[in-house]
Amino acid sequence: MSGPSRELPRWVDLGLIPLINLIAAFLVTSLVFLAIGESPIESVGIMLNGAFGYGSGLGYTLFYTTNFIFTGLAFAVAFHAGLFNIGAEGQAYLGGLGVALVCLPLGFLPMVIVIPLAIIGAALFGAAWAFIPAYLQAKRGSHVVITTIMFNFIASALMIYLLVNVMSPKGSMNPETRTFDPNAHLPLIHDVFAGLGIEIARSPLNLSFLWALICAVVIWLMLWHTTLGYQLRVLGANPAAATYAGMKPPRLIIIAMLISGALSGFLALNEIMGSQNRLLLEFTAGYGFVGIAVALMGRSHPFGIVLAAILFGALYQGGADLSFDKPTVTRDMIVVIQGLVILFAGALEHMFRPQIARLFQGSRFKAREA
Amino acid sequence: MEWLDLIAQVSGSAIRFSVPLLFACLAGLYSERAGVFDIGLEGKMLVGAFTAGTIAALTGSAWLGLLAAILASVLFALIHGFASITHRGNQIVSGVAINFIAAGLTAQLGETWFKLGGQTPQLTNDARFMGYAWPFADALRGVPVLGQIYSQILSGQNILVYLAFLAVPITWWLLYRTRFGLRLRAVGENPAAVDTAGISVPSMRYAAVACCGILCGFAGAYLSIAQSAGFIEHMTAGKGFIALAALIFAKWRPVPAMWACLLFGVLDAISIRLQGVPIAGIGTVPVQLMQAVPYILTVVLLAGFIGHAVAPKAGGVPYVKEK
Amino acid sequence: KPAVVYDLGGRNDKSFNESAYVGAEKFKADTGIAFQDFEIQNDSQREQALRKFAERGFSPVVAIGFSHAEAVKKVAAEFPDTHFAIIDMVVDAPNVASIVFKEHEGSYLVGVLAALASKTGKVGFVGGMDIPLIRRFACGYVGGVKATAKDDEVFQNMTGTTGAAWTDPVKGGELAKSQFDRGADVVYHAAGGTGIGVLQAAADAGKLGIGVDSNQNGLHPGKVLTSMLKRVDVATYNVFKAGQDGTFKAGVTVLGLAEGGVGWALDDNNKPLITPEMKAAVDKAEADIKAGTVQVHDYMSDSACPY
Amino acid sequence: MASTKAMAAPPAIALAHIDKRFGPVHANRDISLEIGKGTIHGIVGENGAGKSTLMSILFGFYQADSGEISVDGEVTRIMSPTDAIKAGIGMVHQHFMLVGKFTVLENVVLGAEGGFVLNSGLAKARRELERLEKDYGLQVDPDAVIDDLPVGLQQRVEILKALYRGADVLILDEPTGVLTPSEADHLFRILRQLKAQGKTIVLITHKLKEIMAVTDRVSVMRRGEMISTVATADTSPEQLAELMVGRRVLLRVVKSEREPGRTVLEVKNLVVKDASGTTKVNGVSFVVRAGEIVGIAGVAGNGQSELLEAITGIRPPSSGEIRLNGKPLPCDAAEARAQKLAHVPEDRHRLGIVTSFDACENVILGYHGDELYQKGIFQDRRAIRSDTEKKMQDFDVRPQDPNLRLGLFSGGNQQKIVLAREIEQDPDLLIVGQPTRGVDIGAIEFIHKRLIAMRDRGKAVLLVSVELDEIRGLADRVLVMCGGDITGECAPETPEKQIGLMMAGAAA
Ligand SMILES: Nc1ncnc2c1ncn2[C@@H]1O[C@H](COP(=O)(O)OP(=O)(O)OP(=O)(O)O)[C@@H](O)[C@H]1O
Ligand SMILES: Nc1ncnc2c1ncn2[C@@H]1O[C@H](COP(=O)(O)OP(=O)(O)OP(=O)(O)O)[C@@H](O)[C@H]1O
Ligand SMILES: [Mg+2]
Ligand SMILES: [Mg+2]
Repeated sequence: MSGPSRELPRWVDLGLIPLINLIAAFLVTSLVFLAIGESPIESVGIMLNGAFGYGSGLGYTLFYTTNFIFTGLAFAVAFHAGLFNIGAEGQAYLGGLGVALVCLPLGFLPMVIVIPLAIIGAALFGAAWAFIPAYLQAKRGSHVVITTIMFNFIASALMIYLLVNVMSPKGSMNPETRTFDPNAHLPLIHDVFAGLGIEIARSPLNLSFLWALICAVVIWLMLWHTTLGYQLRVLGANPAAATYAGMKPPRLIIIAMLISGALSGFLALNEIMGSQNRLLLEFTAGYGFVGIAVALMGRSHPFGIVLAAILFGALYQGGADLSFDKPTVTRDMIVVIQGLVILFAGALEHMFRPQIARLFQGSRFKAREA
Repeated sequence: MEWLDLIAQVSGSAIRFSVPLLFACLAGLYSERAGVFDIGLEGKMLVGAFTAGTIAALTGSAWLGLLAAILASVLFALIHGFASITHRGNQIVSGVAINFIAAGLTAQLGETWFKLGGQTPQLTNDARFMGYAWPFADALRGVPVLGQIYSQILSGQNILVYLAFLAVPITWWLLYRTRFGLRLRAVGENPAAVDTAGISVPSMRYAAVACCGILCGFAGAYLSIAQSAGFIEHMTAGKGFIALAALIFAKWRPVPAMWACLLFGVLDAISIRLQGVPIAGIGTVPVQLMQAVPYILTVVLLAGFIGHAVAPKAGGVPYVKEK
Repeated sequence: KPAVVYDLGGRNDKSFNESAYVGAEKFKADTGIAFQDFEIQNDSQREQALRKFAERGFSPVVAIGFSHAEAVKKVAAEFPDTHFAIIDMVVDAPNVASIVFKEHEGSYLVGVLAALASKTGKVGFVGGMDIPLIRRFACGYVGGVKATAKDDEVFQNMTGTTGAAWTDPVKGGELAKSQFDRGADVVYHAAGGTGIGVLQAAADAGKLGIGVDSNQNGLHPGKVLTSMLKRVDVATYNVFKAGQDGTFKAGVTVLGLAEGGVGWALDDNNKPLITPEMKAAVDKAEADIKAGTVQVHDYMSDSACPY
Repeated sequence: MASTKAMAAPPAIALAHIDKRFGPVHANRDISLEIGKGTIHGIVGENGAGKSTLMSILFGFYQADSGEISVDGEVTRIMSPTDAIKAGIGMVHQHFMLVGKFTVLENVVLGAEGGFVLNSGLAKARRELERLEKDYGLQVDPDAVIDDLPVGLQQRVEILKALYRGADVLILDEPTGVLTPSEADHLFRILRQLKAQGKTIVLITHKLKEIMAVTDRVSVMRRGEMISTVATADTSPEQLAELMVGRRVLLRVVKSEREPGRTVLEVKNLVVKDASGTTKVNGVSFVVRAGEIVGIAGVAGNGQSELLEAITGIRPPSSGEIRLNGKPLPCDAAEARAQKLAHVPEDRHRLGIVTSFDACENVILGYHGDELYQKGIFQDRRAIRSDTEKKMQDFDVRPQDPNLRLGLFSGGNQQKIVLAREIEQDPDLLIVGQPTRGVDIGAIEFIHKRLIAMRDRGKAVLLVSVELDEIRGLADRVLVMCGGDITGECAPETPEKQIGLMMAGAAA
């Protein structure tokens, strides 16, 4: 978002530069591999192959991608309205509750009914959890960053209570609900394909991936092609101008947060309804926080977010494969590598920009002067 | 008498809770007052805690441990600076990256170096900052109020606790009474003004993030070689984020920052104390509710009394001269 | 080739994952047979890891922790010829060995010791998270205490509601301190890394701590009364061994006192702390439980604790 | 240039072949200029001509791509403001470089604190300020917080900053853009005083009147080039204007007599408080009728801003009533627009535009709801674009690129876009604040024409401006505001002196 505004050709801005950053990131990662005496080429090879090289690997990559699209979009929407919603974690957690409350009692209904209901459930609960911080920000000016942090903690407390004392079957060891009835399972992509007679490798990738893509498009349309989106962006860019233009900031703040919360809630569609088929502790696994990085690295633009989400999905899945094949590469190493990629592909995205800019502007004057 | 004791004890533990928050919160204050947002506090604390644990274990000296912690966490702070000041990267992304790298690296190195399952070796007491009792502490324990304050709150804390609370007036003085502070606040409000006044914006901001690193080092060291006797992976357990909340709560001012951190400490201490204790009328409330109390109350207080918190004007925005 | 899949806590959780790792390492040392292990980062990796191991012909594959149940059930069905084992949970399948422990029995014993060691008649318990498994520890412990000193008080605290609850020694220390403030002088923890802080606090305050899972007496010699042993290491070792010499058998194994699956640690570190009377008392309790004359209540059986 | 060479003492500043590009923009083209010691040197030019850039280079804020600078005849490398300050050059920037939350004193010492611990430095600065106050009549409370000060005083602080650093050459970029006539007069008195003390002053302004009044020599810039430098005595506003714009410019407003029609806006005992709760407008009443321009004159900060905000629905009034076309007007900016009230805000950078958005998105600001811009549930991009293009044409906004970020337009052009947006709505009532602030004469002429045209189309216009000439030129009636009251009404022909008195509070 920030940085020198010397306009560059779009393809350079959105294509070349990110590519160069990625390469830089992998070069640094290679150093890490060398440090632990692993061949960088091979390791990176394994990661890439693990992420994209074979069916179920790709499946997992896209499965994670789904999570990141949801949380990334969630952050971006609020961010465009100038709000810093770091409560995706808690909102997603509650979204899970919404999904469960639909899927447990109504699992007997036909899928075509359960799925829409579950989507609504996820959205409602996610949004509801975002509402209080939103309201307090809008009416009392209570900083949304604190309130959302707090609500993450409150959510985890609430969910443990429910899962242990209320929702888990009597005498069960696990703080988790029973498995949903088959109708309340979001169809897995490989099953769908199997239905069409096509065999593809199995993975938790499920229909919510499509829903995520749809959401990305819808959010894009909403932000740049509707009056609502326009108002949100004005509010974010210049609140005073928003008032001048007769908009209602408090209302907009709440709307933005509700949308954001609902999107976070959808995380549960993928994790709970699509993959685990039961509500369990801490299924959000930090996707909410990573979503912040995803959104910002995607320049808060839905399509950028989808790309960033794929990158992170690949990191997660490729990393898993790597640590699987190379015992020396522990889970913690993977985290380091993810961190390095975020640093170089994200925070240091402008590192090579000046040089490149010089290259291109040089050529562009000539064009102008001539 | 009974409840006086209770209060004394609760405040004692409240203070211990608030110290790491206070260090981290002040750390964030330096950085954010200079216009550099930092959600990487968590990570820097973790790095500090790890290095402190390691060096203290190797050298057997708490002070060397502290020093190392500071150096390490400053290093990470400078990385944050390099990304967000020199290269105008997004400060949040950089912070997230720092947290990732710190979490992974500390756990990994701990395991490879000590083979103790991500732990650093158990420290002997002389390699730690131990609380030491003030004279007559025990004698005065019986004396109501003053005696109790003296013996149960003031006395018996470790040196870092005193340093943490000393850091508050020092920070206040630096910020409001020195050239450094003036420039630091200015660069967080209107970097262009600082630039035209012939001061280098980057170097000011680097100085600020360095201060942030130093204090995070203290916070980390407190966790691993004062409160505990060694580092355990992920031992910061989200304190960095609470510190951030405290910072906003305090509207980026040092003294209120102290009160905010103490508040969090008190709430935490109380919630611990009330766990499983039947409350008149209600009976025993679920543990989870008690555990959520601090967070709920924070929100209530925030909504009820704190109101609008305005961040430093130039916060989060990299300084670009040629717009 | 055997393999282990740890729970989210990870290989170094200072708890059952870690002792599984210890068992596996021992197996490697004894037999020279290498094993492979995997630390999951999120729930979707459970199934993935198990399947990968199975695909690559690993067997037996040991899954640590009840959360693996669903995944094991699924994958075991896909790979009937692979041997699986799951710790802390029962999965009913022809190729799955389920190993569960009677933590309550072990906890009962350390409860007895705690009661005897306590001079104030107040003892404490610090759990990681308020989940059934931990309540089972707590319940057994309370049982032991009450059985020994009917009107002793037991303070219970849970650390937190997020994963951090297992890795927060500072908070653990505070919980212990607050219990000491209330008069406790012995504290038992079932909180993984958090427990390190509990034991530390006990040592610093000159009180007694009680370790869990593995033998933690050595952490603060003379300051740790004893440790409740939960021999996940042995279980893992045995599964590996069985896998190696083809004696693997599916079905449920319940490891209690009688089977030596749980117990209390006595070594040079805590010998001075355990008086002959204490020893006698705890031995008697052990005998009674083995004989069945004393039934330690299992929290799981009815999600309630009568003590 | 030969004539200047002839001067005895070396020039205080000599710029030689300065060239500067901002990416594609060629802001300064091979500029050479000499500024004599102890003179006041004016620089004029259209918006975007390159004035600010040139001065920023001299001040070391930007670096020239080529060319060299000599101070007192010696070639000096000015790589940063520090160098400039060392060389005795001080600058008062067009957009003030002050820290709003700081006190005057803190702002003055910033960067020249003298010593690590402040209080000694502050004490010294305090004494120094008192001295400067005496020497130049630059009164300002050292402990006041900048945000609470009117722009005039803020600017004074900027000057003090420069003097405090011992500047011998003082650059002022559009200093009077934000000043009331009286404030401006005071400023010029100060400048003359400085000159008398042997200081050299460079003055950038869009107001030829000021050039004529205070400068010794004046340079004209156009499109990044230095067109010419002449002795002020040998030139006339008309000539300068022509040099600047490249065509003849009409410097005074021509308007025909016109009979005002029905009442459009009616304000009755309106009371408005500001954020801090202090009453800014206490019980003013007036009407604006169709086909007339009512000008509100007054020293900035006497309630005009709050009055406008209340009428336009941005700030809720605490009592009183506002009627538009007879109907009561609720305090709601959106509703106000719906009732055909258009508003050109005083502070465009803060209210009127979103600099990070492109022209298109700024043209629909406030009217984003209009069905003209809608296609079903979506915005009609094509319609918006063509509408924008049309407006940019009508108001000849340059560059005429609907997709250019507004921040990249010059203030003049930004202002034109705002005016285009509001005027083209063909409202019944147009409320305009400071329509020509920071705008070059070409644009001023154009904007004034447009406002007259509105009025001649039988629309009501309420004009607030600190430019007395502007008000006297445009308005049919003049209301004078002072201390939140309307202290009098008079005809535009009323002599400036008299209006000035009324502005100062003397009853009409
Ligand atoms: N920071 C900048 N980055 C890029 N281009 C700039 C910058 N500042 C100015 N320019 C370009 O240089 C040209 C000259 O700008 P400058 O500010 O000198 O004009 P000006 O004469 O001061 O206009 P005005 O009278 O409105 O102040 C502008 O048209 C603009 O395109
Ligand atoms: N980021 C930028 N890139 C390119 N040109 C810019 C940029 N910022 C400003 N400019 C140009 O600099 C010139 C002057 O900029 P400035 O902000 O001084 O506007 P201005 O015309 O002076 O408006 P005002 O005097 O009302 O503030 C304008 O022509 C504008 O186009
Ligand atoms: Mg300018
Ligand atoms: Mg201008």
